[in-house]
Amino acid sequence: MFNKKECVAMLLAGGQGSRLYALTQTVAKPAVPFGAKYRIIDFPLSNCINSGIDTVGVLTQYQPLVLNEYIGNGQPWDLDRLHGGVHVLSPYEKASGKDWYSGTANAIYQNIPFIERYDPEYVVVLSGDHIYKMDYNKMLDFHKAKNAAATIAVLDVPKEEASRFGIMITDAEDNIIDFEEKPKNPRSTLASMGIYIFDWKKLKKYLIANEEDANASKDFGKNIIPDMREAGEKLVAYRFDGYWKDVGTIESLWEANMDLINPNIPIDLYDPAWKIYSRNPILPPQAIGHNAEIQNSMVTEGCFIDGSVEFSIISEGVTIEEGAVIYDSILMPGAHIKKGAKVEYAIVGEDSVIGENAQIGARPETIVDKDTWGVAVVGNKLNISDGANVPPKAIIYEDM
Amino acid sequence: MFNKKECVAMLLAGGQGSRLYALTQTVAKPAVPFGAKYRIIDFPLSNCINSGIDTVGVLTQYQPLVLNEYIGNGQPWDLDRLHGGVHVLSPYEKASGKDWYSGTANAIYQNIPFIERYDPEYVVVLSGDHIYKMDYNKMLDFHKAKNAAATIAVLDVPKEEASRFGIMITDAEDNIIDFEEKPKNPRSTLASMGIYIFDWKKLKKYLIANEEDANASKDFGKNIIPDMREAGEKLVAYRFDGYWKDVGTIESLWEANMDLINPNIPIDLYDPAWKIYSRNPILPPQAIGHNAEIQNSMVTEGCFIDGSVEFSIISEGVTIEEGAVIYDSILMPGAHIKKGAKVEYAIVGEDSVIGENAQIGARPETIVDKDTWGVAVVGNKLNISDGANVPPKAIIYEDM
Amino acid sequence: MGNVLGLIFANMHDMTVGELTKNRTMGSVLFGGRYRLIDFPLSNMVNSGINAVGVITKDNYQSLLDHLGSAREWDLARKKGGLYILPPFGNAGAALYTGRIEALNGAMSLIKHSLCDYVVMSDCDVITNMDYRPIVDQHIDSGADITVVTHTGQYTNEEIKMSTVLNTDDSGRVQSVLIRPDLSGTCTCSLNAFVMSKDFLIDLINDSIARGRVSFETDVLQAKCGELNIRAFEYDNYFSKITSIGSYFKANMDLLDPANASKLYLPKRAIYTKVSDNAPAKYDLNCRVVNSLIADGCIIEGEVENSVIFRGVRVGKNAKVKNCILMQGTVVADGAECSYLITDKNVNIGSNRILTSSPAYPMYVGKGASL
Amino acid sequence: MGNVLGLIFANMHDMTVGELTKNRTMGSVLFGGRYRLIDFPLSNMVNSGINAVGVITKDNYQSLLDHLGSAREWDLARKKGGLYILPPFGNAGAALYTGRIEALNGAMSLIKHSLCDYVVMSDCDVITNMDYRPIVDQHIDSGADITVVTHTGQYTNEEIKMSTVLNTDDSGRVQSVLIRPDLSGTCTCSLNAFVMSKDFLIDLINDSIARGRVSFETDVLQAKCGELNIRAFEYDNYFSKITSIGSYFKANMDLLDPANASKLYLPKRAIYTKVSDNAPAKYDLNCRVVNSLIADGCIIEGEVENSVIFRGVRVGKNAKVKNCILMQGTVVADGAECSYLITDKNVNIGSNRILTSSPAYPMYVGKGASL
Repeated sequence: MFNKKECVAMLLAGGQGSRLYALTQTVAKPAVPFGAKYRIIDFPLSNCINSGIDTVGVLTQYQPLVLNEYIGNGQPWDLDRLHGGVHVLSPYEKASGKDWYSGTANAIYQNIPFIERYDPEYVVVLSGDHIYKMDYNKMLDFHKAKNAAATIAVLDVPKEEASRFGIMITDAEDNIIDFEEKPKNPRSTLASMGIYIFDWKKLKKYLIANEEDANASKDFGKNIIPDMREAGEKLVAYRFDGYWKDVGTIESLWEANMDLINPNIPIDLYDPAWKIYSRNPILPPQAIGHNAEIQNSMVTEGCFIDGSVEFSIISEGVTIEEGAVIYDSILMPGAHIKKGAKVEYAIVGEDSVIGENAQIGARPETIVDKDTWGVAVVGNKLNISDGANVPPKAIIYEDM
Repeated sequence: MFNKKECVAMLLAGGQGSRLYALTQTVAKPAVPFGAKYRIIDFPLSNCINSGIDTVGVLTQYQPLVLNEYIGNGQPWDLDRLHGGVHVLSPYEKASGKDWYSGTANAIYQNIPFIERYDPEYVVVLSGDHIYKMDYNKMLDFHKAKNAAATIAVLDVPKEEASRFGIMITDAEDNIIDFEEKPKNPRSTLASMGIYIFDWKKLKKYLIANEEDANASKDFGKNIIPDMREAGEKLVAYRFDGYWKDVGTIESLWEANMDLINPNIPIDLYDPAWKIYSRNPILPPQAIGHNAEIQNSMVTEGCFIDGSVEFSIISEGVTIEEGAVIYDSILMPGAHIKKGAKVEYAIVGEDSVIGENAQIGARPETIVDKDTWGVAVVGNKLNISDGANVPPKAIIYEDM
Repeated sequence: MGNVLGLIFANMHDMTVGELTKNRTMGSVLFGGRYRLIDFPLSNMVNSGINAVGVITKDNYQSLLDHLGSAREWDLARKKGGLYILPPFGNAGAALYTGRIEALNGAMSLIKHSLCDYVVMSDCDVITNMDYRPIVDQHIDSGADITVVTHTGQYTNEEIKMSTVLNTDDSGRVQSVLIRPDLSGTCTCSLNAFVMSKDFLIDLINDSIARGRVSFETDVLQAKCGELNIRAFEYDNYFSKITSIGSYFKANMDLLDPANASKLYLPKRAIYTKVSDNAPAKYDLNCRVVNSLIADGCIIEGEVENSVIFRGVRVGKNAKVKNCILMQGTVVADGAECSYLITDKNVNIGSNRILTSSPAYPMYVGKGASL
Repeated sequence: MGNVLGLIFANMHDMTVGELTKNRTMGSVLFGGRYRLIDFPLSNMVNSGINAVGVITKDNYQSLLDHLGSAREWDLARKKGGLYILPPFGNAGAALYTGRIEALNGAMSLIKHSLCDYVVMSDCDVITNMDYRPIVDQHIDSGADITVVTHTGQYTNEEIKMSTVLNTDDSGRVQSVLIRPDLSGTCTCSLNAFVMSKDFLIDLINDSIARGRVSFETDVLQAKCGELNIRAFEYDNYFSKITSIGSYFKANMDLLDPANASKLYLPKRAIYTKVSDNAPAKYDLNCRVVNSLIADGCIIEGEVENSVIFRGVRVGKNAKVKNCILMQGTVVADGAECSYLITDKNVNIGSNRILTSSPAYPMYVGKGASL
């Protein structure tokens, strides 16, 4: 209720997510369903409120209608506040002209007036396509203790994976002395998680300077962080050792869903002290029929299941008829799998219907040429006719 | 709570309002303060909820930050609904590309998916810069009874003023048979109020057709209505006989404010059956000092008045020191008028400070050359120094 | 239906399921895996376009207050209208009531100040998806003083003994009223939902209070059915009426049949309830679940059959749950076996415990008990 | 202060202004042109970062419920924490209380389930803008069992007779307690705000209830001040304490002095209240208003001097209002004259009526009266 907020979060909800295209034609990537009853953005939003950060700007310019309706007034995340709360920030026309967001740094630059309303000391910059549970407050304490200009959260990754990430090279005091983007021969295994805490006054200065540089690409990783390092600002790495996954591709989205039902993976959705909030559907409990067999799966409200489900994630309002078989798959809200259909290693989009005895995807062990194998994807609101066959790795955009 | 809404309102909040420039540098026109405790948009929003329309899209692309914060979740207007409510709709990027709103019709065209969520029969199109109290439901009943494709609200204006308006020529049954934009020799005195009700299916058809016409200017008045008439659709005029005023210029904004304290002008803000809602400031009651003289004025919460106030509109949090004189003027929220200053026929913007003994504006009777007289305007957040003189008709953008 | 005020009696019939209402009102009794009984009349009112609802309570209503909260889930967090909770002692005149008329008298200020023309009243003992609009329409068209929602069918003696039975003529006008008669067979029973005009109701309350009459059923429906134009609205959709712990058990189990559930949970007239932010239900390796309703937040490692499982229940490894209603937070530890059990909130069934009852007498285990 | 639970006693001290609490709680007494007394402790708690507050009521609390609504105005419409209203009979154990300890016992479930470490309690009789953070800090640092907020100053006999007086040693520890003593002069009076740790409070309630002790002041502060470490927090900011209708009148009038108002209405710690969507106040031709507080929705055609005028009051042509408190909806018709009058809501003063009282005994006119 105070006019001032110590820390404001800015969530880069990003653009279209072209690598998830079949699922993001009409919704922004953070609004993609995840984990049976969530959408991706539930994770950073829940982390914010659980960390005591009650002021969040969500920066997006791509298909915000679904995201806007989903976030609404923020009440599901306890982010409906008289002062603060969650706000979706789209580009707008100013007296000086109008511009789309031209990069992550530019998006924040354009919303300096929003941030200044809360007069914060610190700004947390988050990404809208990561699945993880993290107390930003601990990171903020670290940032303060280090008296840093910027703190970057890092994850210690296996050496062989390090070349897929932005890698931070640190000294013994966790000061970042150098960094490399997807290096072939990584000098460190500390991967940036795309989570930054900045001293707001300093960040503002670099944002303005970057904006005035016509050649800059207006990006945090490419401009702001290097600029700060060149200017000799104190940059530190904050080591995080929990579960964290970028879900920017079909494969990683599928894997992160499967991680939820893998008892060896440390992401617990049942911890009452760190709930992941979501806009709950208004549906009755899941009904399990006489012929159902369910194991090792997550299922949510409004489903009717009379088939076999194993190692799968079943979202709200899904119907699985008698004799249908779902293995290692993700069914998004409202999907309907008819009698005898088989869905294996696949993602079925929202409200899509899989006809009787259709076959979607395949188990990798049945495929000889492993290069032709991958997760099959049926987009949103599609009809797959009876007996049709969607091969592994296929991405379906139209009825078939 | 039903998924379907019979009628959805789309409010064209418009752009910068360049004729109000000193007051709209950082806020959209509908967010300009009006009538001591309102902003312009309170009038159409209150009309909507009082007419039983609970789903409103506010179309804007200019400086929506203040408007967004002001509208918030719509709670002050009872427009925070689980389904429906008020939504600010900015332009956004689609899979097919990104476009700013290029006209009133294009703004609605770009938000067809928003409207279609509610599956309405009718769409009311409103403007964000009119002051009036109107039951849209009665107009809708008229629209239904006439079985019209489009109904346009009209006001019978004095013949000498008709050439300032879009004029509708009707037959005896109120069918619109022709129209003229600001005609020199008006054939009728029925002026369009910029309030339309459309059959949604038909409007959608014309919006799409207009969008495909590369030469069209994507405007309701210039394209959609003429296109419908040419196609032989039934267009009818709905006569409104209450108070209505367009506040798109400094003069009309000043006049409309003054109308509120003119007992001969029929706009009653004290009618409990048709309240005008607003986001109320959190301030104590107005404090009237020992030296105050107030007559014929409207004052709202959080003011401290120790000077003379006559025929004026005093917004929240204004301070008027001892010996200051305010005549025929509008003081916007937070204005501070110091000792001995004189404000006559003027508008003082938000949080501006008028120094001691300064003179802002002048009474028309004191001016010989009437052409040099007009309302003086001091913009927002300005400092006018002690003893300074802002002549009538001046518009001040910077400290002086 | 902007001109209708809804009134819900949260405490009526508390005694029919005394075990469940020890610490709560009838309206806050848990039902169907995620609901409370008041969700049904309240959602029905909202879905019928009624946007001002008063909830009349007597005692034990803290859980009801917690459940209803700001009424946002029912879209009744409004500036105009919305939800009004009417507890006892709210006004100087509103003491603990003994009959429905006294309760209405405590709500008089709300009724009087309402801009409504008609009042729809409902208790919380009937589980159904009822559209009140045709009932109000019939009330207006028929010129009735009071319209009583009824259902004509076969009833057991137990059911009739907990009901008000109406005899109507061919036009639907009530000729006589029997209260809790010792009968069985085909008859017309009240579903405890009523429509009256606001003015009629106000006069009725004032007149009854002045004469010391407190019971709506006895002193009005029964005593005045000659004098007043009391009419039945025959309701034929799916419903369950709770008249005992046995019928409560059956009403839950009935929803295992998708044919019944599809008549109660209509996509365009949803039943709203408080959101609890549970994670999805998790089915473990080696679990076996058939013919059951499972709510979010459950973790099922054992077997569940023919049961209704509320939010956040844990069923351990090799545990067997058959024909049970397990309310929120119940834990059935590894190897335990339960059948024909109704557990209240947060019950713990220890490892390898075996608890068995019979279809005729499902066993009730009180809130928080450890067995 | 996420680890502090707030508790407000809405009904305490009802008897000190019996006229005003006939149909409402002390907490819902109107004050200062647009507030109710509960707005002050409630806003103070919110502004001190307390985001879970329980309001303990006893009777006459319907107006309090209406005022607080969903608590949105105080930003307490929360999923976690927020506002809890605790009426009597909410739980099977919570009957009408007679003393503060019984009232706390009725709130036991909220206290126990709260994740807080400390509890701040306040009554509604003190009007001030109090930051509880330094008080809680002192409580923790001093190791006190109970911290009592006090003010040392000159008091009249009337004030002291309605207060709890504390004698403290140099370290601030309370040595003895006098309850409503017949004294006057300089002393240290309790401002009826207290801090305790949650665990201490729970033990205290359980122990007191078991021993049949119901009064916090007599049975705890007074009886145990040797045994317990009870400490005073000396509060020096602007405040008014309502101990009678006379002090209520004075507390309102004090706010005509901008120096006082500026100590109560702080820009960074605003006092929140229910929004009522009134139009601005309208001053007509020939009106004359000096040294007064005027709320929105008023239409002033006559004269107003040295008065506090609530929302929606009408003062007619040639009417004269001096030294009055006119509550919401009061109408002073043309030509009427009032001085030293306190009108409750919706009072009508007829044309040309003259009503005059004296500074010592301002006249109170009950709700809805027509004179």
